[in-house]
Amino acid sequence: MTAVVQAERLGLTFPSGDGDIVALADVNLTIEKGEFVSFIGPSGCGKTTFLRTIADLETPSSGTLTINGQTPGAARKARAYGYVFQAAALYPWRNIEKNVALPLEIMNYPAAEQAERVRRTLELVNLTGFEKKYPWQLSGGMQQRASIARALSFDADLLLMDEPFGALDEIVRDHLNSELLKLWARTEKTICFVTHSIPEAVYLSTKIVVMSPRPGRVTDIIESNLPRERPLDIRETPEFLEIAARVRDGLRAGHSYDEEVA
Amino acid sequence: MTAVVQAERLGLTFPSGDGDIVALADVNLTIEKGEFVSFIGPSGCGKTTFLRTIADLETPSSGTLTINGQTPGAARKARAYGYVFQAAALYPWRNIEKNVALPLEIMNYPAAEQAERVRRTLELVNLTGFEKKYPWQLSGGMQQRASIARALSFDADLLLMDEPFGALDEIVRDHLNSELLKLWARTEKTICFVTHSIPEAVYLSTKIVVMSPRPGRVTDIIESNLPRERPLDIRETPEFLEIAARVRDGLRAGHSYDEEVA
Amino acid sequence: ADALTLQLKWVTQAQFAGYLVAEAKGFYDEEDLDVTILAGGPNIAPEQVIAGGGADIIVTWMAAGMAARESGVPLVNIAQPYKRSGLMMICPTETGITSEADFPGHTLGVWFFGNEYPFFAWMNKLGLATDGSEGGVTVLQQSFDVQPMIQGQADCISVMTYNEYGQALDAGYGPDNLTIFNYTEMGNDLLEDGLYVMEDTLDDPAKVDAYTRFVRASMKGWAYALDNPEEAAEIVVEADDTGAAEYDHQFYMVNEVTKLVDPDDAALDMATYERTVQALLDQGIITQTPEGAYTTVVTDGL
Amino acid sequence: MRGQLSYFQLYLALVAAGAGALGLVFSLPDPGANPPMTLFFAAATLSLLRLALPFSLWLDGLLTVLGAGALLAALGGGAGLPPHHWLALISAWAFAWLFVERLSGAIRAGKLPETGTGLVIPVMFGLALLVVWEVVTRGANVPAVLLPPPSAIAARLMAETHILWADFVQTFIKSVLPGYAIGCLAGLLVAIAVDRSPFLKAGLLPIGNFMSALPIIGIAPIMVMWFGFDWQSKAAVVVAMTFFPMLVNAVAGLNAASAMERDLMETYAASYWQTLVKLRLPAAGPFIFNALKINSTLALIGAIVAEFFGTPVVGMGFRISTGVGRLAIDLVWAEIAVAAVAGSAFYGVIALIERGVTFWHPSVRGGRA
Amino acid sequence: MTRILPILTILLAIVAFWYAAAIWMNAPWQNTLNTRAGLDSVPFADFVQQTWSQDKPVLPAPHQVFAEIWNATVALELTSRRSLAYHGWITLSATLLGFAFGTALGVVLAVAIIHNDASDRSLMPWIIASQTVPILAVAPMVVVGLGAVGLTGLVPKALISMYLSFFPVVVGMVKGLRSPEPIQLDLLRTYDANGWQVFWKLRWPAAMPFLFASMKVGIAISLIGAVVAELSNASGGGLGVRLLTGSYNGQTVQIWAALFLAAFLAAVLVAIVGSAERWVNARMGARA
Ligand SMILES: Nc1ncnc2c1ncn2[C@@H]1O[C@H](COP(=O)(O)OP(=O)(O)OP(=O)(O)O)[C@@H](O)[C@H]1O
Ligand SMILES: Nc1ncnc2c1ncn2[C@@H]1O[C@H](COP(=O)(O)OP(=O)(O)OP(=O)(O)O)[C@@H](O)[C@H]1O
Ligand SMILES: Cc1ncc(C[n+]2csc(CCO)c2C)c(N)n1
Ligand SMILES: [Mg+2]
Ligand SMILES: [Mg+2]
Repeated sequence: MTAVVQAERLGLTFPSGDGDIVALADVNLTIEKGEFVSFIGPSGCGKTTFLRTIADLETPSSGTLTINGQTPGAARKARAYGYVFQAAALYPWRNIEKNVALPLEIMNYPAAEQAERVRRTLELVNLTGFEKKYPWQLSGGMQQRASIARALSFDADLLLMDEPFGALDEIVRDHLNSELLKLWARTEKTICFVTHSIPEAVYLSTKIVVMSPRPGRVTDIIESNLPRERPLDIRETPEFLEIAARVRDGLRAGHSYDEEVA
Repeated sequence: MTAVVQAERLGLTFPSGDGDIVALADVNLTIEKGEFVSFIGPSGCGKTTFLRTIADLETPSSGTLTINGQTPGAARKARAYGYVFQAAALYPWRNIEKNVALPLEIMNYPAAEQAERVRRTLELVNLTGFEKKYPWQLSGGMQQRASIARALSFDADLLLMDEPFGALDEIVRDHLNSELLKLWARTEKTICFVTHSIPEAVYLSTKIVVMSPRPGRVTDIIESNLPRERPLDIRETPEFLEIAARVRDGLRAGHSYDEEVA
Repeated sequence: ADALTLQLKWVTQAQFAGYLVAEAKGFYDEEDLDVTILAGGPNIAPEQVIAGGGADIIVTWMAAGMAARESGVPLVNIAQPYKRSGLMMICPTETGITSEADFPGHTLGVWFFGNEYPFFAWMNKLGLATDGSEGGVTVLQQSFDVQPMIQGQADCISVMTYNEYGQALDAGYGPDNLTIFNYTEMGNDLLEDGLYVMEDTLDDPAKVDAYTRFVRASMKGWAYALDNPEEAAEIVVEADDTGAAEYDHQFYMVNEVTKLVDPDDAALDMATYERTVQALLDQGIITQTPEGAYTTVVTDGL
Repeated sequence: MRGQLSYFQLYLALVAAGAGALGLVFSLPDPGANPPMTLFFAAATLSLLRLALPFSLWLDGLLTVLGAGALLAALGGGAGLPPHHWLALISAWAFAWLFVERLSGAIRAGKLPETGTGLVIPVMFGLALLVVWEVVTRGANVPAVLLPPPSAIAARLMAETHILWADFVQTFIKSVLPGYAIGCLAGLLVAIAVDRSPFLKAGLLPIGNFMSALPIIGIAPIMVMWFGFDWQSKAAVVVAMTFFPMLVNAVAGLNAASAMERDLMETYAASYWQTLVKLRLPAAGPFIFNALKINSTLALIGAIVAEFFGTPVVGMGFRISTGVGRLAIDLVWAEIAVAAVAGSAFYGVIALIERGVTFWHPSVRGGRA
Repeated sequence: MTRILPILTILLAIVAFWYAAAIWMNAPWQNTLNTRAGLDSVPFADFVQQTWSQDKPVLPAPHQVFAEIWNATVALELTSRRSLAYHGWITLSATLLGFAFGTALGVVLAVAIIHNDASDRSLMPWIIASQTVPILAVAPMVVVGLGAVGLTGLVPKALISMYLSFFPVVVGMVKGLRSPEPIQLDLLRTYDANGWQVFWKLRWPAAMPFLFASMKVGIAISLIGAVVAELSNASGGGLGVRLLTGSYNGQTVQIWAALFLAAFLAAVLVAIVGSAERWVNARMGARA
């Protein structure tokens, strides 16, 4: 079976007037089908850029990248993935319902199925009752949930999620975390997930990729041996805390101002 | 001495075509000078709305609100506060340096002092070297840090911060948390701080306001008796964990779908 | 019936009373002609319209017609109902202009768009520079009304006896407070409204016949207008589909134009023709003596 | 099989070669009648080889030039074109189009540099238009007093440079530039005033709309009445003409700043003027430049049209109106050509400034404005 | 009431200023007339009255203009050729037809420009150049040219309106269609939306504010185009023709009446586009 994502010596540089910005350098990574991979690293280390490269929204400057054995472009055309952006990116002229229906319209789902899927995913993110509201009438977290619903509304095998739960409180986050895990367990999706929360990363993932900045490099890849079924209280087990500590160390190592931190 | 923020039976309703949205209802709260108050609550419960009302960006529908004994409008005109928005809201035609200098220009700081303050605050948020970049050239977290720098660049006695660290990784977050605490201890500022992280709220605050949604109400106000000097490892002490547990309970109580959560 | 399109030089007004009357009274129908009369305007060059095939016959001034002929539009004069020029230059006496000798240093309003040739021929004769240089006159492109004089923007303005002069009279000007230079009286007149067709159409006897009938009916129209000025004015007002023509003004105009037209003789007067051509040559408006620029076949056949 | 051509390009290639082949068939009875034309038809037919061989886009350019040359040479006689020569026009146009399609494709793919080659495309398009114009006017014997061929216009342009220059100074330098500056500035200032005061906004905007909708053509005689014959009245017409687009766009632009961007300024208790200068004007930039660009062409039209209503005997509008009356149509078109070049240059300068000033707007960031 | 009051105030100010200007601008000519008539020492009140009631004033007083409009519209049958309403209708129909053509052409060109590099590069400079061609110079030739092939009446006028009005639409729409943020485009890219979908679901709605701003300018310019075309062709009527003939006969009152009607028409048209804009905005969930 081919890997879902396969990066080899991947590099990406943004040209810029005053000195190029090396966003990714020498990234090697293999993601197998059904894995749940978290990306964690300091702000500006290239997590978003890596996800965007997988999604064929950026073109690598060097190295190779294949998705399901295809080029990223071919994978995109095959609608291989759903993407949750770091910013909600809702269209201001569409109400919430219509925003969630957007990918369904584009992929030509029948109207009845569109309505059903919109209802279901909005319920999943607890936005029932806000169908007719426009984005500016929602709070920041509600907008983010709408954008998650939009990415879940159609069934892509690969989910790329860029800090989807950043603006959510712990309870909703726990709720969505476990819903996401259920979804993952049920559907065998492959998920790439950017987060800043170490517990979240450990709780969700089968593999945690730690990145460090300038240039964006993968400094550690931690395989988690936690069982696939994860109740919320798994977060207090020693195995869990051990993995979390390892992630924290990797993260700290990549940071430029360790010394300063108390 | 008058309270810095004093809300009595405060209510705010957003009129909307299909049914009004009650964002705040019957909020009573007093914040004294030098307090560090965290607001926590499910997404959409009215935290942003409450901060905006303090900042005179929304007008209450009922009840009274005074800032330093004045109306919110007068306080705003007296430049009583600095505000960090939930979204970065950087101006695209200004580079990072110029964005941070914006309030200084408006408040007519001398050029030399502007430059010095910009340098200092950008260093504080670890953005040195990105002075000349434009907002769209920065990652999400970097934009958020720039907007924090902008609010810190001038010395307001009251800081209103709406999820300022939402898009930051744990290490940077720890760093900025302790820097913020230092700043607070040194300057006796009053800080209103919206967060979704219970540990963060407990670590930083002298008072934690727990809110619940629809309509947005204050369900619990927890005074923290932790010492003013807080090393990072205070987070493992039993006192800390006890307060955190109380916050979590308050939060859970306000949630509509407790039952569903595992 | 033979279809003919006549392009007028200007907006519908009594200047063209003969044609409008002939149409209204059915004189063209009597000659088995189906005539369409197109109004002109300040930006319509009849020479261009006929070159583009939009008209069969045009009314234009000879200077413009000859200039067009040299530019490659082979126009031929087939009849010349207007025997005299209606062009004048008037100067309020307070400008101090009482004779041609007083012109230097003054500003004179002139109509362009093909109407400027008589003026330049006149100045050429007087030896006055028109490029604004020392000792010459300053020329202004004048709007088609008497405002420049009333507002003192020009010292002298161009008028037609039958149109703008009437406006000046209405405005309270008259021979006692105006110095009037009449082109005809000065002997500086160039031939005005004549009928012109494209040269190649004259090879077709059927066309020539149609032209002849057209001119005959038109002259009948002119004669009728001379005898019945009130009715002619009414016909003009009726024919104007812009609704702008005023009866009083048109009545004044009918009376003035019939002084310039000889309804009994449509033929070109050779002496005036020669003088017109010479003036155009002198001034360099045309460079060669035109050959075959007029024909008498039509008027001979009346 | 179809190489790197898109279906659309392939279609163009087939039209080009097909028209050429058909032309060749019609030329065969007397191939020596017009050797360059026969040569072009043969070459166009041969371009079918692209189906089998790599075919450089420059060859398409060469074929265009060849076709245009053959056509222009064929016009020499002045007797119009034989029917089958029109096929050459179709073929050459298709080659031209194919050439620019492929060229811009190559530039986008980064195979050719933007600078230099980017300019070839509009020039090629313009030259193609001129050739078509020349061939149609002369080939179909269109009367020169209706539409002169470009060659005649060019000849006039060369012969009358001093007149054209004097007219240009009178119209563009004296009337257009001051009128444009005043009109745009006034539009912007009124927009700001209107925006500042709700009372003015409610009162002045509807009336302002009304006033500025006065057709300038009607204003021109009145301006001449008020400001005299010389350039002042023309500048006044330009002011009236440029005012409205600026007002409308600036009012829209001043509202373009987002709610949160404004809130930020509120939190600083920024004064009205600070908000204006630091937020609302920059955010209005794209709209203001929109108006500046529209006005750059309107201003010229306004000045020229105003000169139809009484002028000293100099100026582009004067020359155009008298030129039509004298049937000096080639001079008229020479004047129009000057106007087009001046107007395009004016627009180009504004567009360059726009790219510099509103560099941050997505429409500029993404490439061209 | 709160909407009418400001308008009324400004209107009153303008009318007052206008009356004052009428006295000032008509005074010299009135003096000449009075001197000529041997009237010296006319009382000021009477003199003012005189300047407001001249037959051919430099600046007609407001009541003269409105009396003329009244007489030429309400007081006449609609179909009379002396009726301003009749001429207004002629101009209006050419304006609307030309505006419809112009908007359609403008949108089509903008779409071509943003979707096709070759069109962008080759077309844009020439579209701009086309607008620097002085329309009044070309208008008569267009009218003559089309007349020669038998097209007269409404269509030539509408074509000239179109020629003027498509330009603001192209410029605005090119900007508007390019205004979506990169992330909004990226989103559709992740769905592998086709060009058509990107257009209808993103670019088109995002361009709406630009389209309406352009259409407001476009419809006003379209009216100018119709009037300009009418100036070239005095047969057939229309407000332009009224302006022209008024100008020949020195009928300033008639000119102003036609001008006001034209301006009124334009203002109404702009207002209609404005309400359409508000309606669309509301449907697109814009913040009140
Ligand atoms: N369009 C761009 N142009 C230039 N530089 C860019 C661009 N996008 C990103 N960068 C740079 O690339 C680097 C990596 O950015 P990226 O957005 O991938 O970071 P990230 O890991 O997602 O950070 P965060 O957690 O803050 O979202 C940063 O230094 C950023 O400044
Ligand atoms: N401008 C507005 N118009 C209408 N309703 C609004 C508006 N702004 C906010 N709301 C509503 O008010 C409620 C409170 O919103 P608010 O932004 O204060 O939430 P919040 O607590 O900040 O949430 P989050 O953590 O997701 O940012 C929400 O239900 C939202 O839909
Ligand atoms: C020689 C030549 N011919 C055609 C085009 C392309 N083009 C011109 S107009 C038009 C329709 C609207 O875009 C298109 C596609 C070109 N660039 N160059
Ligand atoms: Mg990111
Ligand atoms: Mg919020």
